[in-house]
Amino acid sequence: MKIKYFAWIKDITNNEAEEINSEKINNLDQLKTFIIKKYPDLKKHFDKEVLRFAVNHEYIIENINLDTNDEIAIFPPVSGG
Amino acid sequence: MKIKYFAWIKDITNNEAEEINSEKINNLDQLKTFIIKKYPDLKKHFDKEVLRFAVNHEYIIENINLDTNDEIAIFPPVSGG
Amino acid sequence: MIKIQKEDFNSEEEINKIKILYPNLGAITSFTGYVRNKNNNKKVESIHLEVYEAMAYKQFEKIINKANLKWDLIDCLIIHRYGKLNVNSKIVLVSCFSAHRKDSFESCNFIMDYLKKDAPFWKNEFYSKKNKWLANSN
Amino acid sequence: MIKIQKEDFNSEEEINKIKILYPNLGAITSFTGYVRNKNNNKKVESIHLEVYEAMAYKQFEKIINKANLKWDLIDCLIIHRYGKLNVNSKIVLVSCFSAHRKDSFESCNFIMDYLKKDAPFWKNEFYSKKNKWLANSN
Repeated sequence: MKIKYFAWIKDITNNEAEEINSEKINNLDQLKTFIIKKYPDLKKHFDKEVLRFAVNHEYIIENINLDTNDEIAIFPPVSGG
Repeated sequence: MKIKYFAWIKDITNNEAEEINSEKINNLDQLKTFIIKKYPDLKKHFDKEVLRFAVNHEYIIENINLDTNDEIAIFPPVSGG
Repeated sequence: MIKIQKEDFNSEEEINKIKILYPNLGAITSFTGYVRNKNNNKKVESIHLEVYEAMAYKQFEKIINKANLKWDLIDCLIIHRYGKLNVNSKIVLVSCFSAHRKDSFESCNFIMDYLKKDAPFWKNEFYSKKNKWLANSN
Repeated sequence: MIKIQKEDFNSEEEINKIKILYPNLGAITSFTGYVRNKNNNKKVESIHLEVYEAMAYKQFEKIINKANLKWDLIDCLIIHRYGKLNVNSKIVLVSCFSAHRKDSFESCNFIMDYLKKDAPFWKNEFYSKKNKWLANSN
């Protein structure tokens, strides 16, 4: 699945997009666990619950199942307008 | 004093402005009485209280005193915007 | 800035002239009113807008002053046309300039409310064979 | 009509292109947001607006659909810029087109509320010596 990072999240991941596929990742919670392990500096932000998650361009709050074709985005609170 | 008429009031007075000066006209109520006498077709509109009055470009509801230099306007409800 | 005129206008140009004076400005809310091709189920061909010009300037100033007491406004622009206006023509533009969105939105709506009630303009609506003076319902 | 672009735009031209399609249209309310020269008491030199473009289109469509359920709208226009924007630059235009004023006013405000909450844009504000990512407070 394709993971995209925006705004200051990118400064932590040093990466604006990457492909992550693992048999251990079948849902959003498992993906979050994987990403925190890969980028420990993100943990405090996940814990503070300020980050937002989108799957295929829709905001997702609950722990939905993920498919290898999905595009998942992780980003801080928005500031458009 | 100068009297101005607007919109369909003009169609009744056949006049968009006129000078009216009389010793009998010292306040707005006396002016109204004078005008109704001059233009009897206006009476029903005065009676229905749909008309608005302005003295020197300010809306006036109460019976204020008038001066020979005043500009008094009589008009129907507005419809700008 | 208050303008009462027969001529059409370019909103972008009129607004930019004011905007460029204020680099601390973050929000502009604008309302534009147009002549519609129908009203009360009748086909409209044009309107004639009559104005009591000196009073209109005075009333617009009073309305803007009232808005300034209630909101943090940087500037206000009212352009109101009069004379013969065809369908699709602009009738009025009200733009409210402020640092933040809420002030510009609320004041623009407020000014339109008062303009509809107090601005001495009268619409004479022309249909194919007759015409009718209107009164604002709101 | 939804546009997400780097380029500046002329609001009058963009709005006229839509207006001219609808002779029954009587009311347009527009909100324009600009880059301010200061924010939180700091002197701003420019902002960099990052966008998640595909998601932004989808979210704008959803917001417009929600507005259409609540108000009688003839059309809606959203133009949102991204990239480097200097002080005084337009950031966003939201225009709501309707027969009557109330629908255009309320829907324009509603769309701006949702845009501020849900549209995936991020402002990176540049001062003379540093920069800071912002979050919308309202």
